[in-house]
Amino acid sequence: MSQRAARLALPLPARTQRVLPGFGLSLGISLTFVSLVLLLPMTGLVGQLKGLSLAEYWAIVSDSRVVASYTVTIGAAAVAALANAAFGLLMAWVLVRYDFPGKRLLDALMDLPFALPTAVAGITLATLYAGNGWVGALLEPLGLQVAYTWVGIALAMAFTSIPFVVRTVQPVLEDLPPEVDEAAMTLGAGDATGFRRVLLPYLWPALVTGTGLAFVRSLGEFGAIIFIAGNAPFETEITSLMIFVKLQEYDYAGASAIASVVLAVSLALLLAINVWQGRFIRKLHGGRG
Amino acid sequence: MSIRLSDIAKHYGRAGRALEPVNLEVAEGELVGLLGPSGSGKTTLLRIIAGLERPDRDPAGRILFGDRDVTDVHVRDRRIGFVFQHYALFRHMTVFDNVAFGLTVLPRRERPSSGEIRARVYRLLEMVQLERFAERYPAQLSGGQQQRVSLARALALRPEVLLLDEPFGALDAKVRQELRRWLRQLHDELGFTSLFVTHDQEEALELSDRVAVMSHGRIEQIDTPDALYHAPANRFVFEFLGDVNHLEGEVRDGVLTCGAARLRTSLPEGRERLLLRPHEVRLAETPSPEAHLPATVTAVSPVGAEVRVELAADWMAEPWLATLRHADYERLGLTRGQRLFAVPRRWHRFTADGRPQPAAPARAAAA
Amino acid sequence: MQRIGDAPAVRRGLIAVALLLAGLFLLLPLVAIFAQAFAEGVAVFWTNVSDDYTLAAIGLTLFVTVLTIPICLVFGVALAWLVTRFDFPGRRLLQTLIDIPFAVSPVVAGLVYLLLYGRNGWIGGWLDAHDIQLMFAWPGILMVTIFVTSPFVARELIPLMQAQGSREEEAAVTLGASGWTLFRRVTLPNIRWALLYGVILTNARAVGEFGAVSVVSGAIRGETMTLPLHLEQLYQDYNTVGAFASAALLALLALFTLAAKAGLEWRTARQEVSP
Amino acid sequence: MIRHPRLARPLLAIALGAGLAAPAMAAERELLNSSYDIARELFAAINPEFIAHWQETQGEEIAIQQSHGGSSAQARSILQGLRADVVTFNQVTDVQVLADDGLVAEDWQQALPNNASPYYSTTAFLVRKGNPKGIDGWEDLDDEGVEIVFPNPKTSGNGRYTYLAAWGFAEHQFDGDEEQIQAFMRDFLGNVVVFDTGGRGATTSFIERGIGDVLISFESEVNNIRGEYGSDDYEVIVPPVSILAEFPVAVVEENAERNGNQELARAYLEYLYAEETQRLLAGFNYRVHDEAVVEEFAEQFPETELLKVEEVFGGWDAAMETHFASGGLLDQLQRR
Repeated sequence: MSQRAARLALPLPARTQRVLPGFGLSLGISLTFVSLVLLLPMTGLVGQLKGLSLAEYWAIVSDSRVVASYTVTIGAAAVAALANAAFGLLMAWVLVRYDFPGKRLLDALMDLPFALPTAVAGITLATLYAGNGWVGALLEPLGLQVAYTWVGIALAMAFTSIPFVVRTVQPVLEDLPPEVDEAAMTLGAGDATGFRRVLLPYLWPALVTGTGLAFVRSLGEFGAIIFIAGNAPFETEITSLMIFVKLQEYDYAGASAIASVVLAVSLALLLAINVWQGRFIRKLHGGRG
Repeated sequence: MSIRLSDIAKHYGRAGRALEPVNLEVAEGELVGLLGPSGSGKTTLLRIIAGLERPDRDPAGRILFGDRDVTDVHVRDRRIGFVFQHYALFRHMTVFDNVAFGLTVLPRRERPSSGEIRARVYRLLEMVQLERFAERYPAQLSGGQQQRVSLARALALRPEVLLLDEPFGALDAKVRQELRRWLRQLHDELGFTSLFVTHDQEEALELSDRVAVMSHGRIEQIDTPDALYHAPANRFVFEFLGDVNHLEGEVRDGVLTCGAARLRTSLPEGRERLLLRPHEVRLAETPSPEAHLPATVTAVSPVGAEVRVELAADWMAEPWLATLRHADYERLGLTRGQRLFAVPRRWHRFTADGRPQPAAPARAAAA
Repeated sequence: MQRIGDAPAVRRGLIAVALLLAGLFLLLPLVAIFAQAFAEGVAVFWTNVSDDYTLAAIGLTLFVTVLTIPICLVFGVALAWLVTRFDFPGRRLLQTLIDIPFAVSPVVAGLVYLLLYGRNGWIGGWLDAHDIQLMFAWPGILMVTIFVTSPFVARELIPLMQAQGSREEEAAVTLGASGWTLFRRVTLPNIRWALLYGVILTNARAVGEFGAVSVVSGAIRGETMTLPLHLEQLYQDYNTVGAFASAALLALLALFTLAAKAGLEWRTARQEVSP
Repeated sequence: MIRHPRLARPLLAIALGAGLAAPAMAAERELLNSSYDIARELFAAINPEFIAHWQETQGEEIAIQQSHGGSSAQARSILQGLRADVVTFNQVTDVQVLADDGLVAEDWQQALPNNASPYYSTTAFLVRKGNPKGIDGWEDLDDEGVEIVFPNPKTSGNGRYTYLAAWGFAEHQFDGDEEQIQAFMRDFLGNVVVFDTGGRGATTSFIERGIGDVLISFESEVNNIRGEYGSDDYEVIVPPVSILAEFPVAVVEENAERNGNQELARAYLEYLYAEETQRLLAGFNYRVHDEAVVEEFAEQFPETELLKVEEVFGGWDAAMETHFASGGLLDQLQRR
């Protein structure tokens, strides 16, 4: 699409003066890709849903076992995301603020869950945390069972989404000028107060974004969880498994219906994160935008 | 509260010394400026006083606030006010919350009631004339306003020592002027002891009771502005404060020669370096018998009380600057490109290690 | 310089907790993979790795990855350029749309492709009639891999390019640079490390994708089995050592990826220090 | 080592840097067998025999491709275009789905002997050494404190057989008293500690993770597991009453025709009934029909009353409808 054509195609505000080249090209590539790769396949989902009446749709997505799976999934994802918020904050803090031997290694290790295929993570966690695994053998006598319980699901979710919080908080913490700390200290704030009242608010947007992304990722995770979840109905069945079950029953419409719920929730969350972040940043950087 | 430093030194790893052992005394209620080029150690010194940096253990220097030895006291317990160059306001807090912060983090038993905090914050905001902006966020304020908030915040705990790190460095000239005057007023009114860092000599001289001129981690001289200008302790201070013209050449038979330039003097034989302030240079259309210093006018700036004229010549290492009264300027009818002669009224000399030698009036001017 | 939390006790405590947690949750699983893979000795490990099916799975995995990267690269750069350099209606929507793959469970991602391009889908029916097979063959695996990896490059580039602004490019335009030259000479040097990081993430995900690929693969041994699928089958076959041998290969690839990334970051940091 | 001419293709494509090279056609005819999850070793043993047999009788060199997965997932893949020539499943319903779609002949169960099921099995138990919980039959499985592992009936055919076997036993035991049957089933299902999605996952949970007191799976599978993990640690219990599990096979006519593999596919399936193949199958602990082989392996397979799905549940369609469909009896029994 030429730039001119693009101008004609979209009602553009007059103030937009495009100095830089490549609008048409990049718009063309982006739209083609987004339509073909992302949106077109989604029509398949919509197509399946069209075959359902509203009542049928409601019956599928509000089935008590499916609802129980939402509870399990959302609960475990929330726990995983919150655990990650604390863990990620600690890691980001330690990596940015302190120097110690092995720091580079620790830093590199943070990305492991993204680099490691989820299936590998799944079988490894199951092996480690089962009653006869290295860690499980230690926990079992304490009465703490991880594998095949709700805790295992949260653990697998937490593992696969570790980098989100660390990697969103880390750059913000790095860019925080030393004066912020110093100003707080000259005003008499102690470590805890200074962190809570001054530093944390700076990290807040990044922390919320990272936690939100970790949560969304956990909602959809399947590969890693399936090995460590007990898949007991009403207790340790995740929503992805319910979709999988529907597929096994050739019930594409049912699978699509449940998938649409997860998709809608995830997209809404992502959009909310984007919008919230925009608002927050606008507040801190004056009334612009 | 007075501040006393003895043998405060600082070095950073292998990078070298940032501060030679420094001794400094600031009297209670005094306003002292730390002036020097960048890298002279002035900010380091200020931060050490604040407790943001730790001085070297060897030599074991001490910092005393009044009679209280604060050398090993943590910054948060030193009870100083500190104003940062870039304000360092907490951008997620309103102006009110910023100013109130120090009060709200006090230990519970020392903390005033919220009503009292409110009253005190508003009093401070009134003082900095920002009471209308209490609910704004820092990003919604101009630079000058932000710096005023920062000052109010630093004063909220009623510190007896106020430290300011290039407080006006990031502001434009007009706002800077205004804030300077206002800071002086505030200082006189509240009577705290202030120490501020600047690289702007005009600011230092105008604002301070005394100025400490620093270079290479040392205090070269600490004195009143007047004394600094008129009785510089060494060449560095002389050169750092105000503009300086150089004339360097060989003296033989009572005549200093430098390229095409000649100056009759009574100095001993040998290499000499004379320094002249711009107002110590007179301009003439013809050379005098005592001085033959031909130069070309390269720029003329008639703005202000005096006219500033820039001169260039082959024999100058750097262009000279001369200031003359408007009357003289008009009489000479100066234009760019005009060739004329500079005549020293007086000049200054320093020994090889920088100690001043008596300034002497030039013969021409005396004649 | 003193900062919040610099007190030695606080510092040591936090570092210790961080190292302990990281060791427990990140390092230990990694060690476990290799421990399991070599549980019966190097020879058994090697037999498993050099098995024909394993080699074929490695081959397919690399093949798909090599094709995925340039496609995602072009898209990522185009999209980042579009949303950071121009203002147009629908910009925010477009930015949210590229997050779809993050929001969609991989199994669902595979499903939607299957529904569209499978024999019963409206495109798949036509393809089937023309004897073109996409699903259950490598093109299908490639397609879903592209789907799940598409946001990575753009996601890395957008914040950076937004922060950098377009001043430098505008300056270059005033100096007469245009099009490709502008991008290559002005933009690319500024974004190359982020770009590479995006590629590394894309690579990691492309190699490791399981859920989406498993739906469209057809699981034909030696033909449409990627390494993660192969691993799962071995695991299902009680060949724990074999499964963990494949897992170890993938983990090695992951470690290589991490090393490459750490190396990049180190270079970037060094560049910033001494320009 | 399995000889496979097309294995190296992707590697080669990269080596050539020809990223977009279209798949080169292999020189020889290929047959794709889509099979259930746990039959990998089985067909890895059968296929070379058949290839040799075909070479001998027809003088043609062929290759056989295997695709394995959950039987239902496999059927779904074929519906969506996986070009399998033959299916060798462990679920009659999964073949029926293909027949309903017209991919498989309507009368496929008549096309080959024994309902097109060349071998069969039943559901049996694997318990830990010494059978500490004293499990001898289904009646012991609803006892409190017995921990059971078997795959999810929702996702696994194996799991469905287990469920139906238990139900069949209960119906037998309680003389069709619906209330008692359901009470038994509820307790039985309540004792399940892990519902893995497939048979192999369940085995891993039981063996590698040490979970549960009893693993319920196909008789063939539990025997294989015992062989694999040591007869010292586990014992196989074949309950006196259990269910007949058929392993149906069929030609996917549409694909075979498209691939020009019709007679090859038929011959392949027929070969599964040949005496030498049946012996091979029995070696993998499957029960077979060939009389000579049955005699040979008589010791290995205890006499058991095998209930038929058709007889107890009125056929698979009815069983699926009543028990496994969404909101069916399984869902109701698991409701808390």
